[in-house]
Amino acid sequence: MKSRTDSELAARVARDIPDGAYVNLGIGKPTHVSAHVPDGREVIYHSENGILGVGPTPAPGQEDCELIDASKRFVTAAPGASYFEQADSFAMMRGGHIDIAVLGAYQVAQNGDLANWATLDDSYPPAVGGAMDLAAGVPTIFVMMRHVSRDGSPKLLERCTYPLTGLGVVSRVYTDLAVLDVTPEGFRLIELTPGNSLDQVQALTGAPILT
Amino acid sequence: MKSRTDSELAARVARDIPDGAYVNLGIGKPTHVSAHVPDGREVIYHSENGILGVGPTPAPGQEDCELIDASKRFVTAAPGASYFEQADSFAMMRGGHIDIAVLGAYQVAQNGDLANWATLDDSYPPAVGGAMDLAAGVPTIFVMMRHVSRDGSPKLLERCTYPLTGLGVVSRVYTDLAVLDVTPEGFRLIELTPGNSLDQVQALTGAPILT
Amino acid sequence: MDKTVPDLARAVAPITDGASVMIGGFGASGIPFGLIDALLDHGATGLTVISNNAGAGDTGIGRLLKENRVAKVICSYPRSPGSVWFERRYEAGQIALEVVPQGTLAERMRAAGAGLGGFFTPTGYGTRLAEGKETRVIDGRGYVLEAPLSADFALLRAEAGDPWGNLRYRVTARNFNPVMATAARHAIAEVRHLSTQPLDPETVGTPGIFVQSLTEYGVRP
Amino acid sequence: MDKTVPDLARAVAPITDGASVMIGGFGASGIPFGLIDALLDHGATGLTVISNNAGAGDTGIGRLLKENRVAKVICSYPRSPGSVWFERRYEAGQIALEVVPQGTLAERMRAAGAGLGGFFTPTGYGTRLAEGKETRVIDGRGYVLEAPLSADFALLRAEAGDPWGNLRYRVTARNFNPVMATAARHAIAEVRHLSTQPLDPETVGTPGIFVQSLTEYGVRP
Repeated sequence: MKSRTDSELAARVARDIPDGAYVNLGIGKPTHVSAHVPDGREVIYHSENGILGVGPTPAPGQEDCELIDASKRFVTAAPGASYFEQADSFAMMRGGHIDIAVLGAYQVAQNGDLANWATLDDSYPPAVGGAMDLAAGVPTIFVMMRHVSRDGSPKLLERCTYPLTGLGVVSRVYTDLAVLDVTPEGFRLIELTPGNSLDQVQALTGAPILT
Repeated sequence: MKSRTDSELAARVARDIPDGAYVNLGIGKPTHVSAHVPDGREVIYHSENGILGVGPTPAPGQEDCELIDASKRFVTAAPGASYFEQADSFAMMRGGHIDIAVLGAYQVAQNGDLANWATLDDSYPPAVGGAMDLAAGVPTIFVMMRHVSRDGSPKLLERCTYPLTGLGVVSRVYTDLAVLDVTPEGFRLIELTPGNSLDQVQALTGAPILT
Repeated sequence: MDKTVPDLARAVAPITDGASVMIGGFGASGIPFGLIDALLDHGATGLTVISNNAGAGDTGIGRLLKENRVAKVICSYPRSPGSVWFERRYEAGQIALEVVPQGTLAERMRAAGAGLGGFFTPTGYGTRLAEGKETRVIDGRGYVLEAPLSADFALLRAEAGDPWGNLRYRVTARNFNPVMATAARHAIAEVRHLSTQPLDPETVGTPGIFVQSLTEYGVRP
Repeated sequence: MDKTVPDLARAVAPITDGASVMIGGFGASGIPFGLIDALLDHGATGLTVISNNAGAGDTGIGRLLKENRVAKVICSYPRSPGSVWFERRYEAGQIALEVVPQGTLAERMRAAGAGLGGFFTPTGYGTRLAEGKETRVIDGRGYVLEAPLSADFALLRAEAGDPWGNLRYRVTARNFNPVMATAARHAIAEVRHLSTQPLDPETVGTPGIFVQSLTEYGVRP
């Protein structure tokens, strides 16, 4: 099996971010997408802690300890940025003003259900952050994740078994093995990572893949 | 009958505005209260179009055409002022943060019901502005009005006959003839304008006055 | 990113007959007079105008009413001194009117902009303006359920703007402009100063994400 | 008007055992570390802490947890890197936890500050966090009814303040501070710079009406 590296995966997602888009990048792998947006496209990044227009990581020694993103990383402000408080920041998200959110996931179902905030392990304290607000409010949700979990079990399923983050919200899933759209009929193949066959990927997927 | 002038009435209301209070003065007569607040008291005036800390009227020629109050009069900003947008301004009012509102009224009922936005004349277009928000949100509502209407009919009543602005919201009524509190038992006399008798005032009042 | 358009006419060009249009301002402060005049020249009619007031004299919304471009007004206070054209159209039965308490008007816009399905407000409970609406007593206090209010367009006035669509306001000219920007599907701003450089991010009153186009109109009323 | 108090200790003196306390900040930005340390010295216990995170390491909310001053946490994300004291108390069953989606947390505070009785939000509809809550389908979309969230106290951090209680914020240190100021019955701010002159009214992020006291604490983390 050919598997995209995290960096290749981020670059693949970045290809689908159009010029002028307002984008929220979730915690973890999605934060790497911005580094791969093709030259000539201006993308405006929102971070839910209260900034629109997140710029690149500051040079070492240039960090501003109060200027961070939702992943709590030091960031800069890009030209045209603005700051605002929490209620306004989430109004921006919930109100449908952000075009695209790129999120990680534990599981995605063929009806677009998203599970990315809690597992079935109740001993661990639950934490949701802004995940449910992004899922509910952003019209286009891209999920970026490994095709299967660490124990090899499928993450693309007929129905999620983990607690849901949002219902029917995922538009497209980017994995190391393939890119699939969520359609009214289920997962539809957009492309295979070069070198993989549909049969190979289907075998690692817990729901039918339409072509 | 002895009748307080508008200016005397404004001064009487002003006596009851404590130092440090946040106050909203309604359109019309209530706007004159601020000129009569005793020296040494700092009162902070809110105007619902988006300013906290309304200052005195500007000197002629010093008007800023964009800096107005809810009565659309030119104003200045007092030291410690701030500007904000409509949703925030009404959050301040509805959320109980303003201490006192001084409002005009068509009618006040003995249970504290307030009617100050519409009459029974349906041919005239209704207009409510911020009156209902003040009535609903400000914990202490002072009403400042003539004791009787132009045709001599009482404005202090057992029940309002005009459409209501708010239910059970009035704390105290200042008229040209008397000052009365709204209590669970009804109107209670605080003071008569010097020279008037209770019988005289009761005769012009549409509800019993307790003493 | 450059959201600027060269003139007022091009800014209002997308507005169609029958559109709902929020118009910023309170009294004569923060009113987008340039955009309103351009809308008159543009010719759109059958409009629903959503604003705090219903115009005064022959300018601004007053002029839209005089020229019979307005089918409905949603506002809190249509009865300002000089609102003669509103009164004339209303008395002649030529215009529909929905009166909304001012704070509820702002909050309904905020709910639309913030993706909320509605809210319980104490304002208007037990009054004529709550008739026909769902009510509920919560912790002993009465509330009215109010719905979000969005619009096809918003016409805004700001002191300064930049190519990203960020707007900065001045004194009480801010009023309804920021919340209308969030509630309209297409927000258009006239700005007194159009900066080619980004505004200071700390001073932005309306982040550019809420603004679809802006143009310079230096006249201050 | 002068809302300033001379030191952190006097600022937190009104906080009683069992009080609910909102604490501003996100990550380590905008956290009122000075007030939290003063609260520890003050000794109040059995607190309900309402904040986005549940502290990291042995500082801030982490220290309140370590010293066993907290009976309950209401937050969106208690599981930050280094939130060891929260995890220890939680696993030992020594602390109650209410997890609220971040936007719902902010909006519930705003509703409390704005005098609303509740609101319908799409966030969390159909998920475990909506269990037991009233839901409604409006225009084909599912919503959850959420209640306002107020608190006895709020501890805030701002860049600058003036004697009237006005606060100005800086970059992303703004976060939850403004909305918490509106939702608490008694809001206390530490400010990096205490000005004896009024702040520029255009730059005020929290109008003084929402702030009961403030004190200077110049340390930036």
